[in-house]
Amino acid sequence: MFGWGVLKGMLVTLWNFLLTYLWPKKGIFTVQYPEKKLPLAQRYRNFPFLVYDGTPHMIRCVACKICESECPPKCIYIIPEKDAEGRVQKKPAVFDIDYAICMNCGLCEEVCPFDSIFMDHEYEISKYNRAEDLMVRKEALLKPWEYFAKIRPHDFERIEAKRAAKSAKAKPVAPAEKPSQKPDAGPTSPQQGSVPKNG
Amino acid sequence: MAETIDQIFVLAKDRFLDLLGIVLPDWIILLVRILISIAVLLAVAPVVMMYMTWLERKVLGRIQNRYGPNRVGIFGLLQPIADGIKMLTKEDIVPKNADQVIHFLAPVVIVIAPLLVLAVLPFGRNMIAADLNVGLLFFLGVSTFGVIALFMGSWASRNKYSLLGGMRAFAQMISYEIPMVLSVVPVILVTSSLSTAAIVEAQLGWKWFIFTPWGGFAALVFFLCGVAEVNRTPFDLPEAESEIVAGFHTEYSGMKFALFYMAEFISTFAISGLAVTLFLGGWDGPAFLPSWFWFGLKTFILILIMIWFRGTLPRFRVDQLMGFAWKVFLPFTLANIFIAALWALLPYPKNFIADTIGITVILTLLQIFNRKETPKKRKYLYAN
Amino acid sequence: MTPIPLNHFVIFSLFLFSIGLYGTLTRRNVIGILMGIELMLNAANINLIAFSRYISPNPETGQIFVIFVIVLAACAAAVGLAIVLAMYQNRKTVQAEDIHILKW
Amino acid sequence: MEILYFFAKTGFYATALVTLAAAILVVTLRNLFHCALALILSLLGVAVTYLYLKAEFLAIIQILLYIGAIMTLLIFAIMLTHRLTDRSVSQTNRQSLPAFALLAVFNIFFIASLAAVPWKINSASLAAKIDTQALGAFLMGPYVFPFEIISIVLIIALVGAVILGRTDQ
Repeated sequence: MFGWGVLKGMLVTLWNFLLTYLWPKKGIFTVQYPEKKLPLAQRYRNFPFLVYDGTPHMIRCVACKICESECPPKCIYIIPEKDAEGRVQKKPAVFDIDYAICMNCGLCEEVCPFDSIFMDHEYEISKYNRAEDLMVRKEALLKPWEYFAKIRPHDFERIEAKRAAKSAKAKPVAPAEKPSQKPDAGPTSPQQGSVPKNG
Repeated sequence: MAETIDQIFVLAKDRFLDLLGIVLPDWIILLVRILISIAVLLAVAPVVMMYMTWLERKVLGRIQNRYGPNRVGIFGLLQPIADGIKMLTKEDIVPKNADQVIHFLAPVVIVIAPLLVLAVLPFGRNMIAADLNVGLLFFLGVSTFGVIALFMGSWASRNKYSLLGGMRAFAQMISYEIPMVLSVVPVILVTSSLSTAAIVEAQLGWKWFIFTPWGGFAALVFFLCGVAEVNRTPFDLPEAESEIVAGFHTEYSGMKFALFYMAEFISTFAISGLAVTLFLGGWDGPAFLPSWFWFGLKTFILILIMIWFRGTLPRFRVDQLMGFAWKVFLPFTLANIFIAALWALLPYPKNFIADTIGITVILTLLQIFNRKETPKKRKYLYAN
Repeated sequence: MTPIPLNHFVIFSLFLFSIGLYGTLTRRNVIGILMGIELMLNAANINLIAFSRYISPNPETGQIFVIFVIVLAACAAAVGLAIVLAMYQNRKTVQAEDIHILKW
Repeated sequence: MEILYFFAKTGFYATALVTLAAAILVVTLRNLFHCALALILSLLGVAVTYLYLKAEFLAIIQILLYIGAIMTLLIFAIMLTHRLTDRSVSQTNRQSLPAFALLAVFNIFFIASLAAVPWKINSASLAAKIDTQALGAFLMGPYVFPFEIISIVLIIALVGAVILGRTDQ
């Protein structure tokens, strides 16, 4: 008949229109952004951050500058600490990442032998001034190890297991009765936060 | 009680005029009586337009499985005001070699036509601004005026896209105006009066014209021609964003663009108002609700249908657009006038039979003549 | 209420007619001439209605004639503009002076 | 109420002036599209004068037919023949002055003779209220023959226009 296709089309839109009211969960899929946020995948990469155990000055990074040389856009800048005599210490005095240049490729995380730099899940970091504000200093980069456990539990376990194995291999001669002061290496998969495990 | 609610606006106006009558001489009262209805129309039209834009965005959103605007105000109710402010503060660019005078004049003139047309719509029982005895003709006459304004806009902006849009708008408006006028003729034939108030009187008591065999189809044709007249979606070729940038209002920005926008929406309201008056019994409805509420409800439903069209239907091609008007609507409306005459003259049982036969005949004829003619298989002489 | 005297209507339509005539005589562009003719027709219409309203026993006659005049003006405009288009296609000009060779 | 009628009468003279001004514009403007719009304005003025002569049906028919149809046709013609970047050449040819003089003389004589004519104002028809029904009845009554002839003329004219305007490709 003449207008049959038009009618079918109209019914489809009518059905969608009613669906949004009768069955909102199925009908509407827009997420009201500031109020509710979409859960991020674990391997989501945003700008890197440095990790410290316990207190901020126990920073894991030993200023070996592998990540600085490895970084494709060269946005990492490290100056190791020097003690009174001028000997180089295994701690970075200055560790800057230029977020404006970093393309969050994640290479620094892969090459870091000391598991001290990881990719963050924080994406609301827009600033007004590109030059000063996006040049992130060491103090702003530092984040506790628990934060890493929270945002990427799966990787946390893998790294913990690796570190535990390495520390066990490194000191087999030392008697094992001394309790390992590192947090227990068991697969503590802290389930805080509503991050669903989408493996 | 229901009577007073029904006549609440009329009584308020009379009471106000009586109060004024004490102070002012009577001829000023006559003027003020006219001015009040004009002021009300001029105030109501933009507000209706603003909240029609809001309604359109909400319904379109819901059709596409998303919320409409819900940030400004509770359900996005302040969104039209925000749009208004945005339109006011936007910079008003006039192209260099545009025709300054007419470029400025076009949006002004295009808003006049829809506002004039509201004067003739019967919003409720004796709530009509100007009860002309040529009301319906006034509506059609003034709506042709919009075409000229639209063309002024497209010609003055010296831009190929707007000129293309203007040409398309011209052709579309003219070819859809004739079926529109012809689809109204049966209503005039049956009510033998051109005044909109008399047309509504003829349909009181659920005797709406849409229920008559000829009325149903005439209403459909009138409504579709109205959608075409207003350049809304299935027929929105003149401002087709995808093909010609923004059609006739490409070179307009800021308040002038808002005026084009307002003209479109107020004429949508006016056309659906007229469709309600002609075929859906105007303000006629069961007595427990006031008459102006029924008019509002029916117009609201028709506007929803227009928005529904916008959410679903793709745009017409130019030749389909023209073909549809000249090959389908025009013959049908001509035959419809004859069928309506049959309906008016024959006594009760016979006229329904005659009408149904007439309508089926004309519809089958249209089907036959408008079927897609498949080209004959080509006969290649030399290839065997 | 003293109605508007008939003479004023006649003078008004006279001026309108003479402007239309002036336009027809002096316009170079053919469409300008057509516009002049439209003005003259309108002037005639005003006179028709004014006299039928003020003088003639049954006032409808003037209005009927105006309807006929408008329809005929429509025919004239349609045919005139068709000629203008045909002329434009053949001669690429719309100026009245260029169409002086009668033998095309 | 007298003041209202006074306003109404001044309204007529105002419309007359506007119409004449628009008519003059039609004749003198260089850009053709501008004088088409001026013509529309003058047609509107004429429609308002019909209202003063209590012929509303005709006023609206004038708007519907004249402005809606004929002017649209005219604007189409202007658009088709007027190149977009055409510099508007001077529109009046050389016989403008003699024509102006002739018309002025003609007007003066006409108005002089007009003053002398004693019109017999027939007040009955002045007050008569003509609505569309009466017009329709009249059109179908004594004037049915010209009505049919006019429709034939219209068809012939339109067919002729289509044939003339057709670009024979």
